[in-house]
Amino acid sequence: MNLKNILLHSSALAILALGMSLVMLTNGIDLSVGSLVSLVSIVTAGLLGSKFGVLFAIFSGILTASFFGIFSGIIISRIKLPPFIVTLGTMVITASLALVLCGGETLYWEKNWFNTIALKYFFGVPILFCIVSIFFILIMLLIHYTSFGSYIYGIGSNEEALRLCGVKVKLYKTLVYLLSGCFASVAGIMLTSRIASGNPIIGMGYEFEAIAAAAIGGISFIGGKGNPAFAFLSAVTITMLTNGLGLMGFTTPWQYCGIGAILVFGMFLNRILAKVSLPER
Amino acid sequence: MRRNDILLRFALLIILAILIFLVNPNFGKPANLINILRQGALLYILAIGMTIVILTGGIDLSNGAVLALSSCVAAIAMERGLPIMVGIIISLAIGMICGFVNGVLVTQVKIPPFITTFAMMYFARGLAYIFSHGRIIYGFEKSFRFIGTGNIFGIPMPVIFSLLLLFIFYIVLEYTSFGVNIYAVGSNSESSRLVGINVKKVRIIAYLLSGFLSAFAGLIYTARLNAAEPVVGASFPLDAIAAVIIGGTSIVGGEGNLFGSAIGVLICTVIINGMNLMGISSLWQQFVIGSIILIIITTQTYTKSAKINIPILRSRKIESFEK
Amino acid sequence: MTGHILLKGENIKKSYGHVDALKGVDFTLKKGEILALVGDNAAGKSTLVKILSGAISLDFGKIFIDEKEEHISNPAASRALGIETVYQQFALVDNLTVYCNVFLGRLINKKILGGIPILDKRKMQDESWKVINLMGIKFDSVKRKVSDLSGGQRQAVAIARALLFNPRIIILDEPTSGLAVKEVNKIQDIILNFKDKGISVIFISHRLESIFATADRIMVLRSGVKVMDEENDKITSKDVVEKMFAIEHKK
Amino acid sequence: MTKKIIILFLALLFVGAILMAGGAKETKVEKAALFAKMIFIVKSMDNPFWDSMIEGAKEAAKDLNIEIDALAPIKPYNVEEQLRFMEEGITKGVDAIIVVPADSRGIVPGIEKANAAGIIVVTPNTKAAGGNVVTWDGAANFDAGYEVAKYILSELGGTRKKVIYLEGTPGNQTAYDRKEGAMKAIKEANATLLASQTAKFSRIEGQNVMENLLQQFPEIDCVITGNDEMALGAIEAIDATGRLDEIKVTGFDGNNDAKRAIKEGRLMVTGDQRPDAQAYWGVVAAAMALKGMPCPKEIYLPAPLITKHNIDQYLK
Repeated sequence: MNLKNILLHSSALAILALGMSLVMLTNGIDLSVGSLVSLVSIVTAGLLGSKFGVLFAIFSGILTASFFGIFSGIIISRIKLPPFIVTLGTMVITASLALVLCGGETLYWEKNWFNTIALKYFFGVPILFCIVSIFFILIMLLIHYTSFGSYIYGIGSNEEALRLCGVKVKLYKTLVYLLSGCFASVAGIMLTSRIASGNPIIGMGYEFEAIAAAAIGGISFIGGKGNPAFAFLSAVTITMLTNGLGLMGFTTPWQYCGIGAILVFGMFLNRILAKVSLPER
Repeated sequence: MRRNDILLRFALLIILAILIFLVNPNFGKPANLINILRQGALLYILAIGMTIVILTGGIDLSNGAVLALSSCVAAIAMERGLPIMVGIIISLAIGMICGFVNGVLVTQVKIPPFITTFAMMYFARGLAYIFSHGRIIYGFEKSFRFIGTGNIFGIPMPVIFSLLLLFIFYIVLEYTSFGVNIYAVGSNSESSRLVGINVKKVRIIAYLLSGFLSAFAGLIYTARLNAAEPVVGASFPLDAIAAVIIGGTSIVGGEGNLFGSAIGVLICTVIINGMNLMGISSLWQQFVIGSIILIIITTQTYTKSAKINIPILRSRKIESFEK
Repeated sequence: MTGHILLKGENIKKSYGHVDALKGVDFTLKKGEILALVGDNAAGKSTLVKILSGAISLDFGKIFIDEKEEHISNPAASRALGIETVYQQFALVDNLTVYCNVFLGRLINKKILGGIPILDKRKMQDESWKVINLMGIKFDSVKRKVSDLSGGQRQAVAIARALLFNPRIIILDEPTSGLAVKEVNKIQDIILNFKDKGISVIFISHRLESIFATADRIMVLRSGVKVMDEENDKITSKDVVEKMFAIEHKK
Repeated sequence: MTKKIIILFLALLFVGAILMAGGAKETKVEKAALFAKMIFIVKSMDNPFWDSMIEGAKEAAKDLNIEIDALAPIKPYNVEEQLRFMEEGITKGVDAIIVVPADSRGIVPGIEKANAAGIIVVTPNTKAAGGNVVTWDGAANFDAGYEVAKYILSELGGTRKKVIYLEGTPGNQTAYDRKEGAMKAIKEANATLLASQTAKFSRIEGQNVMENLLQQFPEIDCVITGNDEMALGAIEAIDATGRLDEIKVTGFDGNNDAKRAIKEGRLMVTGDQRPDAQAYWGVVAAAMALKGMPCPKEIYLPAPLITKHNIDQYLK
């Protein structure tokens, strides 16, 4: 295996894990990212075939996912429904929409510069990973140097306290789901460019992988604890290990077992590290 | 769960059924109604396990894979000529072992249920492929197939089994200490610990039961289909979760019941059946189910916060509190 | 009026990581005595209560009950020794009914069909109804969910749970916080009532007037150390406050 | 006590992992003066079909003295994972990549990358929509779908032409092609399509969907399906209502269960895809191209229909 490939292959999962870790820090969960990836793939690919141009297609893809992100966010923060249920709802709705929109067929377009995004390298680093890195740096800045960042942690550990301090909790919660939707759209666009076509099932299963990556990266399921940087790293590691299983000659059944073991072992390691670094309460 | 929540769901089920019936009278045929029950039975058995696990505040993403693993191993055992009873016992034992491992990882190693059962999903799926060598095991004895295809007084066996399990687990949840402990642990695990409930034991048993029920569903599945395959059930966990949620069980635990889940399963089955009958493209199935999840939970939240006052439902509520 | 020493703690220590919550505390509790435990936040009161109730285990020290050393390793063990605890947040389970909460952890079963254990709901309802009525707190039904109750009613449920099993010692952690004056008086009556029955009480409160109205003896903790242990009638609230906040040292 | 359980479990986990490593090594093909290195990528592992393909590829590898690694995406039919395998293969420097595209268009970037690196690409079973592919070999799903549908419709003959079609997983190329092929035959025969519903290539779905459709339509003459799995599920459903005599069912793929069902007269016809042959000839074509021998762009492997007339030669 080589580094270039690992970076290229983990780009989509890494950015999804980044978005998922933000959502999980606010004590939420976003099950819809996987099907949003598929939906964005279909929307973008469909519009790439139109005469409006590439940028319009990309923009529409981002807009679509953002719409569903805001939709989930508003229901979660205003009507106060559990995030798990709301995003499960949007997950099945968007998965269905993706299939309906393309009629079960893959979509394609006349080759243009959009196809080359996934092929180009910037000083040996895949452009896709560069894009992901930019988002990563932005999120790190957001987390550490803005009030939004501390509110994200605050909402996760004590939402009520924050509300009583006059923080617009509902707004920030909605924004987090919007961000998660946006990141899903970035992942969707990257995958679309990679496979040079729109595929209605391309995002299948990514939501669970992103949640696993975030959890193994130390993001707590009850919010308020963890660093998205580790979620990002664990996404890259998981991709490396799971890809590696196949290439080391494990047959698919053994790969399944291997992934199960990797997840459990990753979580176990995470527990041990947490115990070593923090005194037990 | 409050009575008006169940009524709300039951009303939705009836309205759905009437709407489909008006569009397509074939829906009302007795044979079709029995179909719905039979198709819902498998999902319902899984949903019982899922309800119990969700009541304790957990989740089980592994039930589909455990179903595949246990049914494949049982099928191999029967193929090799072992008696049917032995096959059945092996299958149930495997289901319980998988559930036990889930429970131990969740309670002792403190890995979140989501990740534990997600990992178990991969692990069990992998083992199912390994044991079956990826092939479909086909053809079983008549006596075994009876549990999937037989009828008693015209009622299909899967339906009888699911009703029986509903009865047993309703008693367990409502009338035994274990049932009360399940609700207590899911509602407030710290309080439960302080009054001396063995929280870990309750959780482990909940996962164990879910594994057991997955294996049980696997047996019925194998008997009904006359085949055991390692690929089956990838969509079962989400189907069961959706049905349980539509049935009104709270995803954070401690609230909900098996009747709600039964209605949830029926709502999902009726939708799919109706869409099949009306010839609506199946691409839309998930869309409808997703919308129903959001609509029903939103409605429930609103009626609960009493912003909308439905007279019938409210009077019921007061009645139920009189001693 | 007070009898022999029922509960004795020797040199009890407990630390959380680098924070020492209890730095070697000795205490005694006589039969039928009401001991008030006072201290500022983080003085170690709650830690002591949790150790006695089995919610956490101690690092060092010994606990004697009736002069016999006991190890309280979990909440069930504590309850088996006749120690009942009413926690600050009541430790009630919102989604369950009143009677289930009262019996939680010790639900009553009856055998049907030759040995299948089934909950005896009727008995639990009757008994919890009796106990709650004894306390004189208004209640319409024990079949209500706890989430529908008022603060005073919740407190009553929590105390009823403690009272039902003939305990020797009842520990009350802030039983009067967040209650209306009328309800506070009620709780004080209930506490005095315990004493009449010969039950020992350990009672934690910030409300000094409640303490002086009920307690026989007052023990003050500060930063994990016992700084005062006196009979009620020998001290004033001023002494207690001074000890609590170490005012004399600042002079 | 609890600690012991944890330690025991971890120990089991490690033992499992070690066994896994051992198991994986055993399955690797032996190396002995190899002539070339290839990777073979299938669409998924969710059907015995893919196992047969891998068997075929390994047989060819043995015959031609080639080292071949068989790979399948973890997520069924995920074309992006197939791309990953291709890219890893390219950096590892294999001589040829034999890939069964999960999606005709999605695989194209991978083929173009392989072309740029001078690596030979062969796509058995499913065609790629672009790139420079040395050879495609297989049964055209469209044509075979057409043939099966045409056979059953002509067998029925006369006026009995009420048809139900069971589709494969939505979004799947094969499912789409087979359906289009069948639709063409249905149109030509002037048959009535009562309903076309997906059963996601799965047996239980096939059974459930068929049970529902049986209620809707009192008169059905035949059920054409996108694969054997759905067909066998549908047969169970039809048999349960006792209508198997009037309703004829077709399958596709030719797996062992289906052959048995044909022998028993429950299934009317299935298209024999011969997955092992597809894989075998794919590897052979790649080897020929490596040696610089000219190779046909398309190899149509006949996809013979298996019917009750010729079933005996398949069941040895």
